[in-house]
Amino acid sequence: MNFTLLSPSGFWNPLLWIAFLIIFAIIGYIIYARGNPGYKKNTEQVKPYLSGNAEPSKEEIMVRAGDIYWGFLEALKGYYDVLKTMHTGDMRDYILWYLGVGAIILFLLVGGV
Amino acid sequence: MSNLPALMIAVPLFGAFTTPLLKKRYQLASLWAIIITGVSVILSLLLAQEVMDKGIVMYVFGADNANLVLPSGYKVPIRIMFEIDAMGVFMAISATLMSFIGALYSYSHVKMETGLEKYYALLQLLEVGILGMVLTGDLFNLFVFLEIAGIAGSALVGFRNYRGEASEAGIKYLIVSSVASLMVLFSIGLLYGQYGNLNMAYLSRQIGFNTVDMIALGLLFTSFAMKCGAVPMHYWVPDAYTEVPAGINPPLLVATYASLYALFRVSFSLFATITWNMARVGWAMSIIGVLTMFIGVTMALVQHDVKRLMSYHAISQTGYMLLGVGVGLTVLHDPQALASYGRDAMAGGVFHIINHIIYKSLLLMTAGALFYVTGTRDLNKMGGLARKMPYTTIAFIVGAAAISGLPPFNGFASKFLIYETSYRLNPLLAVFAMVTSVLTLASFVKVFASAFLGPPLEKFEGAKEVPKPMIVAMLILAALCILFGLFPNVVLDKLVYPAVDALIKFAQYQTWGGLA
Amino acid sequence: MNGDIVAINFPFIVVALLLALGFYTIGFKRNLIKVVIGVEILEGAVNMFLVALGYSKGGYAPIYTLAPKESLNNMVLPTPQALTLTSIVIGVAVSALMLAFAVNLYKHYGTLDVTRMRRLRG
Amino acid sequence: MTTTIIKTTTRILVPLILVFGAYIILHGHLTPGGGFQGGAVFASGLALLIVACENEVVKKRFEKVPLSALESIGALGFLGMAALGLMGYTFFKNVIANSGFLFGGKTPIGINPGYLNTGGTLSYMNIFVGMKVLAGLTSIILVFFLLLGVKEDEW
Repeated sequence: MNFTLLSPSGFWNPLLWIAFLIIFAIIGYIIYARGNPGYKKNTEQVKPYLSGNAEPSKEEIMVRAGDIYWGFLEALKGYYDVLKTMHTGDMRDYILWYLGVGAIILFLLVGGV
Repeated sequence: MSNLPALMIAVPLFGAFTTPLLKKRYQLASLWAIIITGVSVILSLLLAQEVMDKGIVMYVFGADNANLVLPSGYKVPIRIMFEIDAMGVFMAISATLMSFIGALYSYSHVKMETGLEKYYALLQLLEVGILGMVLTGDLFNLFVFLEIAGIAGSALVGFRNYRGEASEAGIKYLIVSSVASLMVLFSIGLLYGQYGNLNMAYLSRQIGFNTVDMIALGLLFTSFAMKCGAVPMHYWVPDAYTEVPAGINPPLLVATYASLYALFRVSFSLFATITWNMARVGWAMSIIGVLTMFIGVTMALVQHDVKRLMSYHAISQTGYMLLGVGVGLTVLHDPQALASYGRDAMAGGVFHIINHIIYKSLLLMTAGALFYVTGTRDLNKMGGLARKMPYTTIAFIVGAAAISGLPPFNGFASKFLIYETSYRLNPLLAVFAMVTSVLTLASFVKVFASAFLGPPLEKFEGAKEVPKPMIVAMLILAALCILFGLFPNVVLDKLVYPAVDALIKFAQYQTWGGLA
Repeated sequence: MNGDIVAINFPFIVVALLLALGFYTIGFKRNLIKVVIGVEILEGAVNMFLVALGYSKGGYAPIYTLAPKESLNNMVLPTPQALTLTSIVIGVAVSALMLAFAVNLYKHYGTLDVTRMRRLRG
Repeated sequence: MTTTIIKTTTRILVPLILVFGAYIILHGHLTPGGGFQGGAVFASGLALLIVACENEVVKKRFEKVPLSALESIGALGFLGMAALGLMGYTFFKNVIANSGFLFGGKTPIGINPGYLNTGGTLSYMNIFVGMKVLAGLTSIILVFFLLLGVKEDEW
């Protein structure tokens, strides 16, 4: 059986890819194995150190979904404001959008630009 | 075995009518639904075998035998008939498989709700609607099944009637789908008034170039584009997908793509003989596709409701299919370009349909599992669930890698084809497609980090893995993701390229049954 | 002559008016029940279009039971009427489902104002 | 809104409406109409009954009527009639016509006075569809009536 997917200007062979994956996994494991084995579970060593302050509860300090990509979203605020207001949630607007797009498509097909 | 196409409709219909009789015996009803949908999976595979062997399969309802298209004395086909080519059977396999997975998953996911016999009846009715849409060769029949799928789907969207939001999403979906189907019926009337027939193959040989035809094409194009959630008519998709029970998400996705199938069928088989206009329609399709994928993915990035985020991704992935097939449609009448990249572009688009159905159903089902365990869909309130739900986590990782197009999962193979071929048409299209892929990965990293990683939270101390039927349903799809990714070649050769050729060689579609 | 063209096209003019009216009602009325009525108007327009397509002047209804002699070979095609009937049947189901949703929405939101049914957005 | 006028009118009209609905269903293969239309007429008669009675009376009277089972049976009968064609022919093939079975009389060609004993599976399908439609429409009306139950006279 031939597993190579030929595209117009390239190819993709999953078996080759898996062979490379195994090789790189072995290399990664070798590097990992040469690391310092001084890590011990359940000791003082693994606790976070916050300048002597008590550690706040996990729920307070965890990274929430809303915080991820904050900078990215802040930078594109204008774009998102427009898009969010476009989704009004009003079912009549859904039909009006349909009419608008239909008019454009009909103009393209019938009007013949 | 010659009655296979009729059985495809009759078996789920039988299931849909018998299930309401099992009042209050919910477990029995769900088992019955699983059996019926399982049988229809087997039937669709048999049908696929037959189509691969014999080419286009025909089934004339009510005739003396299934191939009697023109009874004695008739020059035009008058009976309702099914015409099943490779593209139709490709969609039929997806539909039956996803209904089966949905029924299996629902077995434990909606156990606590009431009125389940109606739920399963509607699930099978939705399957009937999709199967009818993809198998039929008759325009009016297409409308009828479109409406059946729309009604059953919106009733399921509003299934949790104790939530106001569910009814809101249900009526939005219903109004959108009924307006779209009425406009489809209007354009069917326009075609019927001119050519006096409803058979698609017969019509496609008659259609010439005049204004009324173009109006009909425009109306059909816009209506089906709205039903498959193309920007800027996509607003119903996140509303409906968010509120529907997670077990219905797989068949509802297929219902959306059945409209996409109808869009392709109309553009290729019905109107393909109009040479000068197809490049324009193809460009419109590609541009709508690019807009769809970009706006969909950027909106997904800001969501913090896990199912809403994933439904925006469903919009964005629809863009890939529109782009792939749009590129193919643009060069349909240019044999050289078609051979060098058009056919592969369409293969990418069509292959992406089944890939996307598989991994997006998987992802929406993991979202349903999160909802089942935590009782909320808000990502801000989740965290540290990876250790509690190991199987769900594995399924989620596979799905997320597949949707972002990481090798060796199935999303990679189809996106690979789409990138290359859209680059040949216009490099800008490919750039947008790749940026979309990057953003997709970014937003799934967000879901993974906030729901599964992080310190274990106290409120989820007693959280357990979801029940077995849900796990089995998810793992089946995860296995399919990996299999399709490892052997894309086999799937492409057996399923996708025949489907693409069925669309491209429209002349073959027009001359069945001695109509030539 | 001009009057004839208007008379022949009269059903289609009505269809166009009904389509416009239906889309106007869906798009600009605030009451949910009125939006539902708009969908029904659209459906009426499409049904009327199909029936008008099937009409031919001087044709007889395609029923053989107790038909007059001269109706032989002069019957209209029954297909558009069959299509219209099917679409009416579907329309009944759609309108019943829409009204059921409207009742449920009124229970949960306390209003039928479409502009206040916007919990799903953004 | 149950006044004496409505009750009296209902008492006279309902039997007529029901008979007319049954007539339309049975003559579906001969005259305009058929299962859906006759079922709708039949259901409108039942709707008149529902509207003319008080809430409690309606609830008590319709408690024992297996409307949804009737609906399922109608649909299954339709499907079964269609599946009869699978015996050697195709789905929906009219195997009963001209067979001498009930409703299987010889179908005359051309203009005729209309024989009830013809039509084959069509007649059976009309009956089943009529059953389904009258059950379905009645349950829709019933649900809306009980849901929005008008307790007082609000006119």
